[in-house]
Amino acid sequence: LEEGLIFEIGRTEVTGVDIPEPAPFKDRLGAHKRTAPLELPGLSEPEAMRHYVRLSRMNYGIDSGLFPLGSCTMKHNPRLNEKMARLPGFADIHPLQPLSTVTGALELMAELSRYLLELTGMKAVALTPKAGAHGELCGMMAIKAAHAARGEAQRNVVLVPESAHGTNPATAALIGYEVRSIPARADGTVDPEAVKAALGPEVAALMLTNPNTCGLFERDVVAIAEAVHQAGAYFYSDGANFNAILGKVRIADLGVDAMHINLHKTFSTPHGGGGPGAGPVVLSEALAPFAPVPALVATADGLVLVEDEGSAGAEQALGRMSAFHGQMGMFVRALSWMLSHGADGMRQASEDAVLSANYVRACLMDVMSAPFAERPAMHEALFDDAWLAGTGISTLDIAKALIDEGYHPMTVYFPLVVHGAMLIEPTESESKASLDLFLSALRDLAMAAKAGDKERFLGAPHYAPRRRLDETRAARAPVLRWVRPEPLPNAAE
Amino acid sequence: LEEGLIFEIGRTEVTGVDIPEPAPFKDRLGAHKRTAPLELPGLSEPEAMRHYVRLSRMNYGIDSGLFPLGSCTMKHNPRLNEKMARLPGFADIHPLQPLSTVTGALELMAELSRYLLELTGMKAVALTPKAGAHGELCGMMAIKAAHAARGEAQRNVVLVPESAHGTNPATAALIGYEVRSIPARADGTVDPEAVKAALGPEVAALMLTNPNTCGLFERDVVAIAEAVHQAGAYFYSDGANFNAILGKVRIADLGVDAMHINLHKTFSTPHGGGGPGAGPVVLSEALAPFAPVPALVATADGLVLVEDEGSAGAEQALGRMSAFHGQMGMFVRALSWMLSHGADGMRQASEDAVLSANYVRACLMDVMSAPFAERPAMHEALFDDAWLAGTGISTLDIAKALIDEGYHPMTVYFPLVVHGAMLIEPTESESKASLDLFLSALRDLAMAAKAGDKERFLGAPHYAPRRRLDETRAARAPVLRWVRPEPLPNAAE
Amino acid sequence: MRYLPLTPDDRAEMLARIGVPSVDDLFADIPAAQREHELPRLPLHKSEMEVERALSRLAAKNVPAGSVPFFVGAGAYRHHVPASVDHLIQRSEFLTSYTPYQPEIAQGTLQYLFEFQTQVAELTGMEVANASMYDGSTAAAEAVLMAHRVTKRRKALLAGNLHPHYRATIETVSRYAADDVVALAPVPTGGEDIIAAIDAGCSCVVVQSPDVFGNIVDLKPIAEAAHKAGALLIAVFTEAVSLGLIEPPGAQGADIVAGEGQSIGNALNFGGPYVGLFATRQKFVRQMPGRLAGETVDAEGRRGFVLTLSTREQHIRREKATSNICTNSGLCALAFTIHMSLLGKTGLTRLARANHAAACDLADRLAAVPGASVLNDTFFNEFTLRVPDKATDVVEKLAARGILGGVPYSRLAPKAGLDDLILVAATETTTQDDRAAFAAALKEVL
Amino acid sequence: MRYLPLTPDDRAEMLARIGVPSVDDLFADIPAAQREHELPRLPLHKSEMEVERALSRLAAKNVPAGSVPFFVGAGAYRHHVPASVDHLIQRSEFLTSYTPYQPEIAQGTLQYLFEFQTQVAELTGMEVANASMYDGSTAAAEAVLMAHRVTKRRKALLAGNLHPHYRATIETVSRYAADDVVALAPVPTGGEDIIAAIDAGCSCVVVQSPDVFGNIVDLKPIAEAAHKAGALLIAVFTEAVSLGLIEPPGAQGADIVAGEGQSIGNALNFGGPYVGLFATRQKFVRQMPGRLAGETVDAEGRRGFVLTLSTREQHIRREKATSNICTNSGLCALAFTIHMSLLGKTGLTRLARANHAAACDLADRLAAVPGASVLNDTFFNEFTLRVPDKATDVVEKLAARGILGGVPYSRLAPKAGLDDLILVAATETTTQDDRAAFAAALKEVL
Repeated sequence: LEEGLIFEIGRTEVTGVDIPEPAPFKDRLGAHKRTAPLELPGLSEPEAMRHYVRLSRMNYGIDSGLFPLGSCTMKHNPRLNEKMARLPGFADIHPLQPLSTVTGALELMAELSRYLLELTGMKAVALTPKAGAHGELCGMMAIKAAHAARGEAQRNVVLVPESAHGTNPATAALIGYEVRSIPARADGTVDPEAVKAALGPEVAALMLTNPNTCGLFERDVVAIAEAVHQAGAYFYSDGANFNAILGKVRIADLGVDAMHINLHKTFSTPHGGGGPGAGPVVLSEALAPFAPVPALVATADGLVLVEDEGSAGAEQALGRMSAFHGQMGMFVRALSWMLSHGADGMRQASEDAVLSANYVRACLMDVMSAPFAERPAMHEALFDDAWLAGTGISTLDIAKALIDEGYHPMTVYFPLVVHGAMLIEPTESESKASLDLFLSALRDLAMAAKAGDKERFLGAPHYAPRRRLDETRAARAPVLRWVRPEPLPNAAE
Repeated sequence: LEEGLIFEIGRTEVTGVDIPEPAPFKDRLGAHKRTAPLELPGLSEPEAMRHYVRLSRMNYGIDSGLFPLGSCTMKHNPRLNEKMARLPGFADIHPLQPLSTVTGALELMAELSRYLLELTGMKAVALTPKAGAHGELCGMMAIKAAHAARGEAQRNVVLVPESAHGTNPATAALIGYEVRSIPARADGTVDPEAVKAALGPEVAALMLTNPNTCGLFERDVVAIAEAVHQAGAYFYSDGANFNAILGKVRIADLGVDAMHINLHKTFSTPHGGGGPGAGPVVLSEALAPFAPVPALVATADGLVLVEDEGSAGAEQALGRMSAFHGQMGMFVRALSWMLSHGADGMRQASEDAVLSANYVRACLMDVMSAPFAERPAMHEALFDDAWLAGTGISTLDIAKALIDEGYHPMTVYFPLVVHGAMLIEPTESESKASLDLFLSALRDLAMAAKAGDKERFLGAPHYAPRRRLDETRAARAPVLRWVRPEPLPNAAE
Repeated sequence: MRYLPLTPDDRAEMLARIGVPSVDDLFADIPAAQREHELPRLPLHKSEMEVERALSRLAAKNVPAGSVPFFVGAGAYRHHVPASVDHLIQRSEFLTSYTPYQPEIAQGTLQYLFEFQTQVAELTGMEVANASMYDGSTAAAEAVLMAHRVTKRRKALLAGNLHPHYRATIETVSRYAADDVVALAPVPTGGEDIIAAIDAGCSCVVVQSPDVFGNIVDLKPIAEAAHKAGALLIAVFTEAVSLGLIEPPGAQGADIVAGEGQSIGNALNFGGPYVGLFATRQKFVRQMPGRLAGETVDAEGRRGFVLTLSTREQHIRREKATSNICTNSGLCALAFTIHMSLLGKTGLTRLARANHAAACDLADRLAAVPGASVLNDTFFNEFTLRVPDKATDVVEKLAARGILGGVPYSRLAPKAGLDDLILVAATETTTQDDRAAFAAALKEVL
Repeated sequence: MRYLPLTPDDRAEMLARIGVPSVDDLFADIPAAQREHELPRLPLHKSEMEVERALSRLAAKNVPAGSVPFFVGAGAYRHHVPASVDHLIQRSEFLTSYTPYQPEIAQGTLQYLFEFQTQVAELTGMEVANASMYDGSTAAAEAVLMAHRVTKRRKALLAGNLHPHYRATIETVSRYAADDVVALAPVPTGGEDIIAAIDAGCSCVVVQSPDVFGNIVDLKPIAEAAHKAGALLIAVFTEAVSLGLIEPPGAQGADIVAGEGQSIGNALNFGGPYVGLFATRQKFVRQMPGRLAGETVDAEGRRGFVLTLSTREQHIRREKATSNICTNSGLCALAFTIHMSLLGKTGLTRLARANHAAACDLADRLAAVPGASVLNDTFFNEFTLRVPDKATDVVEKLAARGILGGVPYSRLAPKAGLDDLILVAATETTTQDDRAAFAAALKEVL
């Protein structure tokens, strides 16, 4: 059974919501009553339930199986956290109701901040950014504000390693920085000498992902940070891979000035098919004064939420990132995860994540090719497509064939610095038995690929809700919404 | 990917629940400490989540599609009801906490009773029975108690029509009644003359399902009831098919003395793969005094829960059906459904259910054979297998082939009075579009069967999580639990 | 109405297809004199928001266990249920499915029932278990009926310390089935001599452990005596968690075990729905009531599960069935089996230990209150407190102080003449503060 | 730890396979001087029950909207969300999935996003919409950036009655991107003359309707003036439900619509997560930020959906991307689209009517309170109340009486010198009793 679109199965005269009709009244809409058509189909509740249940069954989630998407940290999402986020005391409070009626919410934000600061060793945290890229934007604005405050507004260049997430250069460019790329050295990490060579009075910051997107810890990070600081620039660290080092190193000790933290990665708020996330930014002493509003300030009278730029406690604030206080729903979930794990569990989690990634790499080294394997991997295992040479099978084909084995594919073609990259991040949530099953499926595929069983790969996936989809066609003449088909001219019936 | 048993994937040393270790203490277990082995495997939470999500995906529910299981009334289960049943004020109260702390619960039970009595016109309701069959038991005990109180304990026969649900004779037999079968007349209903002929001083009651299992309303029910009463017996009505007549007739007006109401059918508490259900019994004036304890009694001081047989308000009580007050969780859901529908919605629901069943029958009459079709169907449409004669395809094969079309099969081989019966109950929850899709699938199958496409049927289902299962093997040497396999003798590794 | 998909146009089209002018024609078989032409005298349909408001108002009149120090047990126990359990049982494919009559598309239900049966057998130390009963009390009543079938005798001997409501449930069905029941008098301090009452007419001896007063009972000698007399031992429990720490009935010679499984995975729900656990020996399996999931293979030889031995059941055997049961407690069994899978041996043992520790601490605190005494030598998470006043008054006074302090035994058995006993339970959900508050309040009250 | 499946034995085996003696060896690249050998100075792991207790304690310190008469709006609105919505978004396959990069196993997400895009386009009266933004305010800021790209100008003109937080969000990003912003002064009674401020340097005019004071704005003349000057009209709304009753911006000439979708399907959540709605004209689609789901076919010719036009996005174009956005509000968009599917045209219109009726009734009641006046000629479900005292004091006094009576405008814009205005909202969730209680309390307070 194929599932139609709501526009095909619903009707505008149907509704799945009962709403009592108000007593007659005089409206205050003036001349502004809607006259435009409103072609919104309705579904009765049973129809809606079935439609979305069926759609869900065409999806794959962590609860369906291993989700080894490198750089995305798809870990278990505890349902306790969902339950906590739905407590009326968190879900049913308004961002603008009197602060005296939300003291528990402020305490929760303060407690979350305390945990983030303890885990990073940083000085301040801005909770409001709504996702990782938004956090980057916030951190880079803080850097720009700090330079401006120091009278160094001329600094207009940001250094970004080749292997960086695309958000890094996009963020820097968004606020007018020129992006200068830093090549990686042969072992997959950034050469401090290359950074030094690129630094100068025009450089505002270095943006570095650490552990980097090749799954390696930037072992010269301290030297790099020193060089950056010596040149009068700031060190922005992309925290997307924080899961590898949680409780193992405090990033403040590495010389980081700003780092965003993806609560939806490291702290397990669910990805929900693409969001919502949350991207709090931790800041060093140098950048702390520039945190945006609203900001939570501890005073003698308790916690105060400073909502306005320029007012006491926010004299140098960089401005406002969004309308309200940030992703409260995610804060609750993340804190719930942190309290559940505790200091011991969080450290264990990162150790298990790293252990699992290294195990994956160790078990596949003989059948696939792993660049930079002379160094321990962090939380993800990187492979390239050298081992596929001559088979006529590509990284993408491997990914699609993995779907037929019942798995979500790994990240492919990222990082760009490696040819035909396959990036596998198992996270700490998998049992050894689950890893072994996955590894055996992947080994089996690798053997089959080398043995030249091309049909298994080129036509994959065979067993998914859809065969391979034509992305080119979608992009060439984009169909981005449903439009009622023209009735056939002879459609008498 | 096949999903193993928890005994295969779990390990006794693993647990998915953190429990703080208590401070050292002196135990009071005496000599009773457990020494027996306890081979219960544990799963970490991520493993458990995945195991049960995967199991669920091998199931079919109403939310997956049409569930036309005749006699089972698989209608939409509103999620509001689930939410209401989980309010701490209902889910987190104990049956034995002081009554002063559960006045809202008692009010809810009283309100549910009021609705049930208004809808049936009966005098009293016993809420405690835990399912339909349990309600039958309760009702038949009340009848036995009433006869005993009248000094007519000699009445030891219960009349049951051939087409009755199996629970009817089983219930009667359980409390020592001899079951005497009443044949149906040619039009599928019970002949009042046959009942009269079978009545006598030894007859305690007639148990009649109405609408009956052929999907017909017993149009002579009033005459039958009169005959039963005239013979000094009681009239028990099986309420399994109450959905057809909700708001259309008050069963008290038909002369019913007792009827159980499956809250999980008519009032939509979810079936949950086989339960829990709830089977309150409504009683006529004659039987009301014999309701079991605990019973809710309205007094001048408010609602009183009479918990003890023989005490004021329960002098003639038939006894106790179970430890506590009944299926509170189901009461909340059922009342929520009733309040949502209201008088108008409930009546509309039964009209739509009946309309849909008649529509199904009308649309299939030309390709399948429908016995008793000269009368309007009630909420289900009955077919037999005459139309399959000579095809080599059976009712069961049709059912299994329907699975391949994405549907749950109808009830098959019930009622027993019709050969190769197929009983389709669409309920009021289906849209016309959904019915039409189903009908076209079934018509298509009917054509294919007549065209002799045997492979499509005999091998079905082809596209389910399992092909046809060997039930004979299961029954011959029952394997009812997992047992750890003996290790292979040479299993050095 | 939000739950009804048909529109007036749809209805008109369908009537036309059927060939009748109005929907009333479809109800023509209901005698005209009885047919209702008016709506029931009940309110009209309400919006979701209105229903939620109405029911929330009722819920708010109750005192939830989690909102106060809470020590009520006597057959139902408040435990912490992991959030994942409730999430999983609400999966549409579990919640909205039916009894797995079509096994090919019900393997989810069938496999978890098979896992459940194995867990129950293992927990109770028995060979086989069924796929659940309504609750513990009805399971006990079914156990008695089964013992009658197995032994072809019709007299049940009930221990005096069996939960009075279980006793009443057994007595009720026995009375109407014209079977005999002999019930002994309660002995709150334990150690009742049931063996002396066993005779050759008994089909079974029904003993609860921990008993209603909390005493742990040595079942072995009772089993031996029963077997010598040709009777079965039916072991009953109301607190499944206890089996994590105490010797299971299967290891002590029980022939049938009937217990309440609510403790694992299920909320208090004011008494229902709960889940009856039922286990027995392999040799009695064809006399067992209730559904059974069994292993088999499909047409391709893959392992699969089906409902089996249904020839015992009412829908096949009608008046010759072993029981009239049709509905079970599938979803509650699912909650049980998920929670138990999360616990495993390690977790269950720890959970049981946390319960026992809490109860021991509470017993010590309450025993230290002047006027109060704890009667038990042994107990698991519940014990009996003797108070100098009427237990019902004490419990009410405690409730007025915001403490739900247990169940007066006299509420369960008003005619037993035991008016000064309170059954007091403590689980892992009671905190030290809760227990201290109870002791302090008891001191004030006595 | 309940969330970590590896056992000590597993870890030892895995280390052996890797060939290192201890897990610390895997962290060898972290400089020894910086590596942490101690645990963070935070509490150890806690049981689920303990975490639940700790967080419930915090939650209990807040006053939930549902527990009091509640009239707070100003950009976030309390509506009733059907229980089925929250149930469905918690389906594992939705909740625990990722951005649909592998479309063959993400058709569920992609199809609902396609449906969502269509609904948003239809609701706003625009041609195309994206798959959601973080929230309304960031959507508005992205709209300004997009207008700069389309017009190749860099000056935005903001209406004075734009929500001050939206204004601040736009100003912040503009400041760092070195773009110009001209913001007019607020005119609480509406009718501000923004047309006069439009000049040939403007890339866009940003106008909110209903505006922050609740006034409904006639966008048509503004659109005409903007277009004449070569600028785009960006229409902003914070209450999506209003579009069920009032003329949508698309029908009035808007080029980009940026709005908050929280009202439909999403809880208040103390400000987040919400869902930004973003719609525009077909011709601007390649300048649009954010994800897009598009229709295509699979290898067998069946209809399917994919993320498309990703060449605009950062993961492909890096510093040349149209936006740095990566995460969207997928799950909130799902909640929106489910709720909207349930409503349909009929339900949305009724819902909007119920809101408007409640607000009209409230406005009449409050206007009748001596000393108070309602400023608006037109409004939807929110209006502005002028009080004789400081608005912040009045709101605090109302809160002390258990009424959450709205938002002082001065809280949003402390420097605007408008200290006597309260923004008051009423939705379908306010009852007549609530509204009467508000009026009575206001009378006491003034």
